[in-house]
Amino acid sequence: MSTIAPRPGDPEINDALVREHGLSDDEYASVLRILGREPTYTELGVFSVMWSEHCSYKTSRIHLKTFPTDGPRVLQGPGENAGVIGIGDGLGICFKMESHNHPSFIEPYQGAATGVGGILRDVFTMNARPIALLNSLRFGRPEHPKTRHLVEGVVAGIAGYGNCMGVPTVGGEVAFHGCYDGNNLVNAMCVGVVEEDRIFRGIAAGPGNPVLYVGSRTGRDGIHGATMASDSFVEGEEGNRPTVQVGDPYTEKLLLEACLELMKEDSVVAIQDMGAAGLTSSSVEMAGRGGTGLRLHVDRIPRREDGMTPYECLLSESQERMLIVAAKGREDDVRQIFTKWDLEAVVVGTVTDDGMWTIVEDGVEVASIPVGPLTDEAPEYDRPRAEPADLAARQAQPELPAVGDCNEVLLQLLASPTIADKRWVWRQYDHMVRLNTLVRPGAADAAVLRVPDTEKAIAVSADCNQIHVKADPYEGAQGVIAEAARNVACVGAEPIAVTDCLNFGNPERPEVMWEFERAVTGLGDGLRALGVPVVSGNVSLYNETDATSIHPTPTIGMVGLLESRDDAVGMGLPADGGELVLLGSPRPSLGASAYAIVCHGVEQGAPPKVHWNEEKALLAVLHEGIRRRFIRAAHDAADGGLAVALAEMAITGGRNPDVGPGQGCEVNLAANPDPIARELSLFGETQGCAWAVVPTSHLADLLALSQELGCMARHCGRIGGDRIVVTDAHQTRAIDLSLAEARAAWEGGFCASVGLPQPPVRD
Amino acid sequence: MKFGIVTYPGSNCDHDAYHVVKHVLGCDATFLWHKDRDLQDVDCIILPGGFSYGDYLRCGAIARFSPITEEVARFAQHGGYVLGICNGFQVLTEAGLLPGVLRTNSQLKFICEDASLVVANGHTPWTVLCPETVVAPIAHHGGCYYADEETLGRLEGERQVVFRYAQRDGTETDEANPNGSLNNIAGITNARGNVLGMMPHPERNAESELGDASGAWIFRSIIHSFLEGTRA
Amino acid sequence: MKLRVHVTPRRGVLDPQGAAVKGGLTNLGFDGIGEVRVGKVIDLTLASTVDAEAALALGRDMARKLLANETVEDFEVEVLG
Amino acid sequence: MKLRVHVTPRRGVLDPQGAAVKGGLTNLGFDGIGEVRVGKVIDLTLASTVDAEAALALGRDMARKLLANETVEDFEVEVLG
Ligand SMILES: Nc1ncnc2c1ncn2[C@@H]1O[C@H](COP(=O)(O)OP(=O)(O)O)[C@@H](O)[C@H]1O
Ligand SMILES: [Mg+2]
Repeated sequence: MSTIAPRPGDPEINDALVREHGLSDDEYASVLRILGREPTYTELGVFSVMWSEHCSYKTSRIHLKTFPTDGPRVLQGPGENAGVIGIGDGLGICFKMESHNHPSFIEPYQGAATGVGGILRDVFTMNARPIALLNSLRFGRPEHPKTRHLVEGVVAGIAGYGNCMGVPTVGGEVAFHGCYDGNNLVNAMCVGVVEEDRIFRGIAAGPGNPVLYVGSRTGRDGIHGATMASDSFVEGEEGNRPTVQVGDPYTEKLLLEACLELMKEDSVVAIQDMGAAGLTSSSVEMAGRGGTGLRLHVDRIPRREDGMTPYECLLSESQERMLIVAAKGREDDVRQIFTKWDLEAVVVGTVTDDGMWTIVEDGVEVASIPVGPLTDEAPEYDRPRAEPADLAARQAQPELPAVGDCNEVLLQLLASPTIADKRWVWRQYDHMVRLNTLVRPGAADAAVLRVPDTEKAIAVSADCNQIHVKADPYEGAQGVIAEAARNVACVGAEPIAVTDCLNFGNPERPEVMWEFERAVTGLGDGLRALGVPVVSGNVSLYNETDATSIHPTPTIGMVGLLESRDDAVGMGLPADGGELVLLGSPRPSLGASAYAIVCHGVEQGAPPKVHWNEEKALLAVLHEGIRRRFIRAAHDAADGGLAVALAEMAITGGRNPDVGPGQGCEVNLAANPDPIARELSLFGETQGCAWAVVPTSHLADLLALSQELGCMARHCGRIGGDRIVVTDAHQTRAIDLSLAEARAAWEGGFCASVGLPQPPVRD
Repeated sequence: MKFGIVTYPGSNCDHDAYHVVKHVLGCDATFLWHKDRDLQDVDCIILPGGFSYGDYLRCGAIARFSPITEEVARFAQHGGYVLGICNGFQVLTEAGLLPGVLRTNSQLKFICEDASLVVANGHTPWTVLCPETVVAPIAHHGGCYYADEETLGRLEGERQVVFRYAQRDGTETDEANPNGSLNNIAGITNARGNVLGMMPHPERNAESELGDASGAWIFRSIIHSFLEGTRA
Repeated sequence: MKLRVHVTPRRGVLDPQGAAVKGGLTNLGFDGIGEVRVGKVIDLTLASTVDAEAALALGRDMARKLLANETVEDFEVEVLG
Repeated sequence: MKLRVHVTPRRGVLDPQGAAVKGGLTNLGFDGIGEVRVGKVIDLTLASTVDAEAALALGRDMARKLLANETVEDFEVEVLG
């Protein structure tokens, strides 16, 4: 092993400095063993970020290995910048979800914006053209003093970045809960289309090939962002954070176009974006995948500021930058394209065959680390797990008195911010640019996009019910999968693959680790039952403030396929009427339900369980029924149960939300008229159920199809009038509410709760 | 008829405009690069939506100095048809090809939704075939039209206001005005009528899959006007 | 040589951003706030060693051509030294 | 009493707007332009008749609470008289 003299001006390596870099004694011992000497300051920084939770997945890796990741459609599974699932016609859908939780809490606008920027780069580095963005957001209680500011900033940041990029933001979810008061969650998902034989990967191959740096200059932004994402918050310490990264979507748009243009040619060997831990992780990962080495001249890195040290350049998280390995002799071809797009492209190093990651500053080596050990010998932990002491209490079925007035319950639920209309949010997102959005946000359970140059369409949805997951991580996680699958099935698609973003608390707490393991197992078992693989994902741990961890929040991004885009349906009740059929067997539960929380202030009870045979039969009926035109609109029962789902369909009307004032309906739920039993069937939450709208002429067809596919189906009523009416087994009207009143509650609930001015209601 | 669609750095509706004129309406179409000066013999130029130069400083402010914009101005002065959509409209006002200015929306937020427009002047080359109302989505942060009183008076007097925000049934109301534009203005032409700027995106509602397709009438109108003109 | 250019909404032209800031401040409990106007400030470093007079002229030229839209904005140029 | 608050991007923080303006000016033929930073200027009229010292303190308080985002921005307050 070569010795490297300490760089003048760098701090001396000592125990305190090692600890500040978040390396444990054992980890530091590995560093010493790998290097055969003491690390330089630069090297210490590199180990620190590469072995951070965020980059190394040291805590989660052993659990993630249990996910199903294979399948006949999988073109690229986890491990690359993003996953790819084949949809035929020589095309793949490339997608991934990622968290930007901590940065968005410190600086909501920039944190959320750069989160979107990062996930876009992950997708277009694979040579996929991004066609859609989604986001899953979790905020604290609406009345918490910080919430409004965070909501406004995060939504504006997502809008600011995505809109400028010209990628439509078509879906997502927003939920509120006190457990996020000190740790909001911002999960962003990007979906792109790639030609299946033109998928680019980040594999640094071919010793002698030049390495180019392209995009924005490097500043001192977010140094140690990766380690920050691997640490908990202490209230009041937000001031001591590193320089926040500021996004420049304009530069990223140029980078997107330049990279896609570049990848049409054969001058590029590999490409990788600089995300967390910037230049370090991108270059180390590329060399690691290629089994090669890299020699980088840090003095050639374009910089925004004077006097930056190698340590700062390597660890900076400045945005809108890429690292490219070009074919030898093709540097000028690469440069030419970037110059066309007004971007810098600079040769900063070469691929080597010595397996070493070597950094040179003005001719002097300042770091030299064997790539293999740096990546392969990253720590891996099987952290202790323990069932939470309060688990039984969490799951105890609550004794709830009946509210009695079901109209009132329905209005309260519709107006609760987690259920209420999110138009204030998605109205700020350009959700139509690129002309692919067939079913818009607010119009259905999933957005539907046409796949350019084909007859196909894809459906995308982001989901998690963290109340259910908290109550029972295993069952709750299965429910997340089931709901995501139902959401894409309700627009006519077949679920084909997922990405995930696992947001959890402090993994050093055995109860959190237990939740993590149970949730991951639940997700995996659910996906296996469905036959749907995970192709990409992300883990965000240490979402904890002042020793309080968030609810386990494993968000799922589901992609479904429609062979014919003409099949897509929405959830609104059509103006020209039809029958209402309840598909599936309700097994309603008031435990862990929105009803219990909103109407009784009780968060307790076991979540509804998934019965996969029934769930799959439901998905099949939805998919087939829509394809055969028996079903003209559908919506699954989720938060708030069957009554809320029905009301949402009535309020929405039409195929897209701007069309029509809604439609009334009258259904009979055959509910036991006893008050609490009645509330249970109306508002209890269940898996495996959806409302379907069927033209009268196809009612018999749908019932027959359901029977054939083994799914319960019950004709409950029909569309008509301007009221939402639900009768019970005695034909008594349990709910009888004017559409206008329901609509006002649902449309106004979000802004009223968070304290925002409501956008004008259009005709 | 051949359309040219300008690509500025940061344009992002250029492909949408191209798709509609080429694939939906079957015309010839080509992209015009901002650094070029060659207009490639096009008959109508579209300045598309997006965020030219990031919309930094002011929307459309920096794009007006691109070489291509100078050529577009010359083309317009000779009576060539120019359509600025959204960011393209902003560029046209900044470049002085259309009067007034587009300011930040009165609610200070980006808005994306369908807008119903009443056709205020059906006798322009852009509207001859249009029905009384069309639907075209808006997607902008700075679409609040403003001009001083004298300019506004002239625009109204000369019937240069072509589209106004309205209710679905065509009535102009304050509630239908999404961004605070004076006189509910959504689109105007220059005095000669060959240059149209509008904030709503007709290209987003030109196919029945995406809406009622009424936005296509604006493109059909200009194709019709062009063919009439060449025939005359 | 450093120049500072202020670009402010013209008198008489509605300034919704100013109104929003005023509303925000009032909500926060700041009383007695009259008019609020929000504009831009552009700080430029000039590499060239021109005199103050020439720098001012240059700044005005930049403001007129690019930095301000005189339909709705006024500007002032100042040499910061 | 009039207050002027300047809110500018913090040193070291990326200022894409400044970079775009610099590019625009350069395209326009203005040579030798070094760094350009774009910030906001907020002019406030205070109804109350406080002294300059108190007004400054008030302005700083407003800047801290609303006008500036200190994670990425710096501010300066000035009494215009
Ligand atoms: N953050 C968001 N971004 C974009 N669209 C959103 C967002 N949140 C909700 N939506 C849209 O609003 C609609 C309703 O969302 P949600 O209440 O979560 O539906 P569901 O309970 O059926 O999953 C969906 O179309 C969804 O995509
Ligand atoms: Mg749903």
